[in-house]
Amino acid sequence: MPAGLNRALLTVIGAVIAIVLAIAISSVAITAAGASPLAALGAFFDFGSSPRTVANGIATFLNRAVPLFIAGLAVAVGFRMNLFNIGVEGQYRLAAIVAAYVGSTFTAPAPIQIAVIIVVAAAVGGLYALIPAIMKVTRGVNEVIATIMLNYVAINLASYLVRGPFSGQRAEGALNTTTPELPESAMFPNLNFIFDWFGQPEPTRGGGVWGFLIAAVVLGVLVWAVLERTRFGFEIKASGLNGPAAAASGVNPKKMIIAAMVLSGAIAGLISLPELLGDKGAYTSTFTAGLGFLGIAVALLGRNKPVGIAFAALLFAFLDRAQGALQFADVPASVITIIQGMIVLLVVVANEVTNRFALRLEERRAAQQLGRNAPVEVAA
Amino acid sequence: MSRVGKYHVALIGVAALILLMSLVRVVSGQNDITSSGTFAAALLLAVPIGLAGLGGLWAERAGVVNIGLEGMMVLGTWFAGWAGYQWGPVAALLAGLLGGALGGLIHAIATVSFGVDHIISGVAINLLGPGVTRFLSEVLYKEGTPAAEAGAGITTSPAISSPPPEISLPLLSQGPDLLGALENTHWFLLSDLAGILRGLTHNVSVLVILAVLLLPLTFFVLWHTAFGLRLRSAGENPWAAESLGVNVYRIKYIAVVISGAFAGLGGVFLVFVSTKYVEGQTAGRGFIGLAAMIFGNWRPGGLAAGAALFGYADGLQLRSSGAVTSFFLFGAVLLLVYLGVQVRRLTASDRPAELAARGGREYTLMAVAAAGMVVLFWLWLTVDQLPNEFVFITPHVLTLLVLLVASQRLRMPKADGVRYRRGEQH
Amino acid sequence: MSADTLATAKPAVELEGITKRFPGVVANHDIRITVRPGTVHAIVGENGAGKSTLMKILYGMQKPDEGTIKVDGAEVSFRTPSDAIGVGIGMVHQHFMLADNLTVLENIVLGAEPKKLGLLDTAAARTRITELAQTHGLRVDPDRLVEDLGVGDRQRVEILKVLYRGARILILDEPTAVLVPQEVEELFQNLRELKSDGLTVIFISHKLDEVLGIADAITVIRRGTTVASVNPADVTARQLAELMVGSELPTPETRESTVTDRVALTVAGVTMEADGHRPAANDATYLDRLRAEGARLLLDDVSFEIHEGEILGIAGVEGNGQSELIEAIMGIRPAHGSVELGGRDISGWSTLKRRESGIGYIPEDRHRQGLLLEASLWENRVLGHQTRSPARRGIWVNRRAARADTQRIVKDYDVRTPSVDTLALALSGGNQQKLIVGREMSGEPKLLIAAHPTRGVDVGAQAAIWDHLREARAAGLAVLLISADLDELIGLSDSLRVIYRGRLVAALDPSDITPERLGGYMTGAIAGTEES
Amino acid sequence: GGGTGGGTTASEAPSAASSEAPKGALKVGLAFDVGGRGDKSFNDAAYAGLEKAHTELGAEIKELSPSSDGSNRGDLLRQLADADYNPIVAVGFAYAEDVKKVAEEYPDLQFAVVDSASNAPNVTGLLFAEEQGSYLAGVAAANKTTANHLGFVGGVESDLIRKFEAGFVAGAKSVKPDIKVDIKYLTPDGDFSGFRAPDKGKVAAEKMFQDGADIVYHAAGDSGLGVFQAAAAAKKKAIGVDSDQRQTIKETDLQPVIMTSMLKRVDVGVFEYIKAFQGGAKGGTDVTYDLKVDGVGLSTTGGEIDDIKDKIDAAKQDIVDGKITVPAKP
Ligand SMILES: Nc1ncnc2c1ncn2[C@@H]1O[C@H](COP(=O)(O)OP(=O)(O)OP(=O)(O)O)[C@@H](O)[C@H]1O
Ligand SMILES: Nc1ncnc2c1ncn2[C@@H]1O[C@H](COP(=O)(O)OP(=O)(O)OP(=O)(O)O)[C@@H](O)[C@H]1O
Ligand SMILES: [Mg+2]
Ligand SMILES: [Mg+2]
Repeated sequence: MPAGLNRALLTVIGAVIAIVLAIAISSVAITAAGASPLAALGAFFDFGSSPRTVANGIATFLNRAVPLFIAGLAVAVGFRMNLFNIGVEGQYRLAAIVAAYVGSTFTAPAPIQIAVIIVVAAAVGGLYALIPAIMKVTRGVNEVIATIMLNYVAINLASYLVRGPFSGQRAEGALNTTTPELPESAMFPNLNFIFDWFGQPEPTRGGGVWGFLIAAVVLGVLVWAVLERTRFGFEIKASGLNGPAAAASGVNPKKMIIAAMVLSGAIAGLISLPELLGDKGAYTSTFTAGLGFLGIAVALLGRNKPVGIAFAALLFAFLDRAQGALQFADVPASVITIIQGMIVLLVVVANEVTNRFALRLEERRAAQQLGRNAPVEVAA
Repeated sequence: MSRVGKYHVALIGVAALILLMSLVRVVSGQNDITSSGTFAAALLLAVPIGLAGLGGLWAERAGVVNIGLEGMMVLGTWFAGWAGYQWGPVAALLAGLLGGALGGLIHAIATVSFGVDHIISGVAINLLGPGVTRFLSEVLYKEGTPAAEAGAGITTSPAISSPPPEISLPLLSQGPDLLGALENTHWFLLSDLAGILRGLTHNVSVLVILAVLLLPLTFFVLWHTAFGLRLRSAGENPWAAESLGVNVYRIKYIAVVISGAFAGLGGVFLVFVSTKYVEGQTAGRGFIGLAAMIFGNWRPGGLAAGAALFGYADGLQLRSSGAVTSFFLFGAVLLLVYLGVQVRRLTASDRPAELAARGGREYTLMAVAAAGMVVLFWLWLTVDQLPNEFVFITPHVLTLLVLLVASQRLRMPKADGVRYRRGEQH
Repeated sequence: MSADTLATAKPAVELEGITKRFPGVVANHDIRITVRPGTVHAIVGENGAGKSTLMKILYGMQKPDEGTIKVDGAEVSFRTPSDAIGVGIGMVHQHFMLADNLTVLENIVLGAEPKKLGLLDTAAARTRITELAQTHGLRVDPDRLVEDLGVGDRQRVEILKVLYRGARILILDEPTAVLVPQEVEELFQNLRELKSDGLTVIFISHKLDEVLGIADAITVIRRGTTVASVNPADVTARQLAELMVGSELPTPETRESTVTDRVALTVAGVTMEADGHRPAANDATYLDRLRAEGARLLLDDVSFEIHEGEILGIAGVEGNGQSELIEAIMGIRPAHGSVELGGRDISGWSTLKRRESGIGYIPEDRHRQGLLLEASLWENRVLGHQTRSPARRGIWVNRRAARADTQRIVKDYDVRTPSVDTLALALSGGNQQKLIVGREMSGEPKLLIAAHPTRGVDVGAQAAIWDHLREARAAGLAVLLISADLDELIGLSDSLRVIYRGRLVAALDPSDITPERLGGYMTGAIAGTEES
Repeated sequence: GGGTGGGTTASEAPSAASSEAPKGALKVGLAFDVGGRGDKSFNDAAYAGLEKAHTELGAEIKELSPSSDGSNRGDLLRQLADADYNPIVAVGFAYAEDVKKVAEEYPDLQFAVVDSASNAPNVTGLLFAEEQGSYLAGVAAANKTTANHLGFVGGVESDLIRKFEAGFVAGAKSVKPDIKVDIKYLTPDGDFSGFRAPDKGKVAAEKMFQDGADIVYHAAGDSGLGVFQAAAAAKKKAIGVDSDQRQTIKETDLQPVIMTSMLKRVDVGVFEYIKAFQGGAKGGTDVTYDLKVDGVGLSTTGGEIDDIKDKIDAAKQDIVDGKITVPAKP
């Protein structure tokens, strides 16, 4: 399919142009700010000088990408059905605290312990997403409002739980509230051994490269398989592309709303686990927030497809990692957010432009064909 | 139902609501339920939400979904702070409007000219708004700059040189302050009315008046001018508008830029309240504004109701954690009223068809309502202080409850969010 | 006006050498048309011949790649429709161009609003509209929402829109497609009045006898280019058709009856409420009370049977409950009463279960209900069959089998497509429809609900679809046929019912009914029942 | 009190640091809390201490701000460590866990964490007895009130801010046991927007003034602006926090309402720590900046509390002498 290949090529070229353009525009801002764009560019690729800092930098980069990827997947599942789940933020926060607490109440062999925590997290996220889903199917409440409001409810609920019923012993003289410490068997083994394979020193950073990366990859494959290969995925796709047609084909729209929302929430429930099981070992009041909102950008940039989302998450994480390096280079670190915002915008603009360009090519081809073909015969 | 009929029903509804609030206030002794202070706070908190919602309304009526309101609002706050400390409140107003409009312009270019998915563009603007403003702060407000001398920090601008004036209703809420006096008597209904009126007329910033006037103005422009008709047609059926010679692109551009300007104005308002730009002061109000607009069914009046509900609940919880518990009583009374109406319906014989149909379901519903009433009443009696976390979420939960109870015949503009290109029909 | 002046008057519109290319398609190629003022000029051609494109060019909605346009002798170049409106051209589009949520008045004045002090002068607009409506016999209520109007009313609003702008040249693109004969006659009366007022009308239609009845001149377009200009007095409908397609016109005639005595579908007492379905313990008493209260019913006590091998046609003006009837049988919308398929009561079943038990469904609006436009053909094959073989394998979609079966449909139903991986939106309307028909015929359905199975489809594809329907009927399929094309309805059906305001008001015998009489039943002009 | 448990107090720490000559160049790294440098408050106070170390001790300094979600706190510390900064100061209790981990990864470096206790041998906890300073604020307010009614506005309901509340209420009650103190937080723990919501601060304080309170103490970051505005509008008083807000607030109409401010000398803490490090001090202990070492206290700009100076001093002396133990939890 040369036409399809052309399209793919154009898409890639468009994305590259968009990223270059985003960097160029940011460079102008950086220059205006009196810093050097080259230094900034260098900072993004500056993973430090010693093998140890490189290893740490890579770990930081990957560890950031994993939750972003899961968040993107969660949002994408909703988007596939034209359901705008802004509530990923609240869903993962609530799932995190409940999973952290439940995981701390018992000790079992590692696989069981971890499996229970994962199941609890997914269940809590899914159940919390069930609320807006039920509100939508029974009362027609717009899911955008419902999830916005439920985010605030979740933040407060989590705060209440971590201070009250789920609070745990904290270190002497520490001020952040926390759930009880997870037992050792709950900690997900890390992937530092991969560095050994390449004869590199392992990252020393807390938790190393989080092993949940593997789980995320598996999740990505699973989500891909469910969305692209199963009947359920087909029904989600159909409902998203054309609701009335799906309904006429026997897809129950209410069931699909509930299923997609719960699936989205269940995936959202896992967002916090890499950090929780890989590093922190407890939910604290200074837990990483905002991943749900970033997930929206990641999902959209990745066009709601698992592979695209993976690329988008890696790109965002790559940029985020440079937070410290940029400051060492005396460049305002806020350029990261600017570049991210611009990439999201420009990549889709580039996509539109290349699409139109491809259409124009088609037109030209049609015109040429006309020149070759014999003119239509005129009768009567 | 005719226009007049709807209008009357709304009036009766408001009257019943005030009566109920008055009743709950007297029974619970929580004067803040209808105090002037609460209503003043409600106004203060509702205005930025309402402005963001208006922004959403303008864009979506023209067929462009605007999830980027938050980012535009952030731009509004920053530029208002930046201009305000140097050249005063009028400059702050203009700069904030322009800042928001700039965000709107980006959104318009992306969605209208390039046909980008509206949500993607909005999300990008929500990233760009805080990113760009933080960047500007880091450059313009860093140590050693004149701004820093004037009191700026990376998270705050210097204070606006002079805050905008406030005015009150003479006699009634100022000077002799007749309404205030009446409010303080705590009489049933009369004091409540006085409190509400005084809250809305005492020491009101001119910007509040301006903002509130924008609601009828919007209604007027969108529903009673040629431009408004064209704008709405662009949101309902842009192809039809195009076929009649309307320049849909231009209309959409204007609408989205105005949308951004309104969101920016919401930011200006926040800056005026705090007299300076404070990083993060929008705190998600763009999203709440969007929710208020959907709540209000893409209409200015409904949007105002949504913003007012949210502002009122937020003001009440900020002023009095105790008063929040009287919502239990409020809910119990509402359920009681519902039960009363149902019982009357059951005993009356003029609606037989519905009864024949409902039967069993009706009774279970009533039983649930009765149980809910008892639980709420019991909660009201036993709980005198909710954990703070449950107080903070009052406005959010209340909004959800109202949405659950109110029937949802939402009708968004038909071509809202639809990619429109000139000369291409859907 | 004498023949003399007609000959010397400058042409109202002159198109020369118009060419317009789209990706992969040449829609118009070297088109030449001359329209005399004060006439009704018809343009005919098969689906996709390029008629609409040409009219959009004349109305400034699309730019021609080549060619010139002259209006009243002066060369013009339109950038937007407003330029065309400026020189007195108005267009009524093939698909309604109305904003549903705006009032009739708002739709009419849009873009040419009367203003007073910067405000919309609704009073002036209302007077003007009432005036126009009276002079041209187009009655409308300016303050109603368009969404509440029927198709006939909408058509009138469209024409008023054009007249309101003072157009002297009217383009009507297939204005009669959705009208019943009586409404068509009314429209023609209006057109004649307009003509006598000196206006020029360019008129597009597929219904050739209509064209012959109203037109003063006819231009035939085939595959994007003008192939003939004829005088209606000199041609017959059949000749015209042959000019259009270069082949014979097929007719939808059933041959021998294949009706059996085995009942496939029984619909009994189906009733649908307009505002919200309420399940009732005792349907009969509840519905009686509803009727007594004068509640609005979309369907009211609809009962009929279809036998295996029978095609039952339902005639009716759009909006009289046809869509609701289908939705009730398909279980998309709840209704009272019972539906039995092959003796089993399916009233409580989900849409999916109904489909699985052997109901096929060709929806009335293929884009809205029949297709996933942005999905491939094989995925569209899976749609509605996702729980059955060959599309299903456990929890998975069986992609290979689905592709293979799509290949079969493409072959058997002559769907013109590069491959089964092509997106559905890339197919022309007729080919999309053939795909849907093929899909719904798969899996050996017992009952086929066919709503407007050949709407917007050209003659060749139409004949193919008819053939498929007849074949399946002969094999014992029961068909519920709903169509606005009365010839199709009369030609295909074994028996006919007329639906009017949600009730079946007449049972007719298709072998001795004319479209005109049928139209009479449909509009309620003729009451009573004829036994079939 | 919870905050004063274990370790030495600052009065002893600096003395342990004899004035030995520094070995090699002094490179001090500092990682801010969310908000970063330029927040005119907590972070800037820490920076002031760092800058003082630069000018007075000739230290090479580097300061980093975390991303807005604070997800990279640990990585900032590591990057400073990798760039050979020693010692490294982490500003804010949110760093506790990260400092602990990083300190274990870099056992040869010295770390300090503000507002949290030492949790590794090479970590020094820089603790502040906010409750003690707040106690004095309570004493001052109770002495000044004519309405017998005070207020407290907390930005975020975290345990840190609850220390301020506890001390303030205890101080006020010590003067007038029947005094009424209205308390309001703006957002729950974990939602830091409560520090950036002047409008909410204004509404909450307004209510307190309307109910009869005449002095409101805030520990609400930028939301405190709203408290000052409400005080100015009601012609009543407010108490600032962290720095001497009568000086740092530039609005001339707001300055007079700030009766006093509860000072939290993070700058002193940071500077003294660096100095002690230079002197060879090692971590593993906490340094508590309390009233004894003037790590917390009340500002006197404007002279509004001069008339009750003796009462405040007496309360202070009681605390220093250990006669009064100020609760750190409400
Ligand atoms: N915007 C467009 N882009 C690409 N192709 C188009 C476009 N509009 C029309 N076409 C193609 O141009 C050809 C002519 O279409 P047009 O709508 O003018 O046909 P028509 O004669 O009006 O047909 P019908 O009788 O079905 O209305 C068709 O093949 C159609 O597929
Ligand atoms: N807006 C558009 N953009 C791109 N292609 C279009 C557009 N509109 C129509 N087409 C093209 O037009 C064709 C379908 O148009 P349409 O549905 O009007 O066909 P039709 O005239 O009804 O077809 P048929 O000849 O089968 O009856 C397809 O080839 C499609 O690619
Ligand atoms: Mg067509
Ligand atoms: Mg056409």
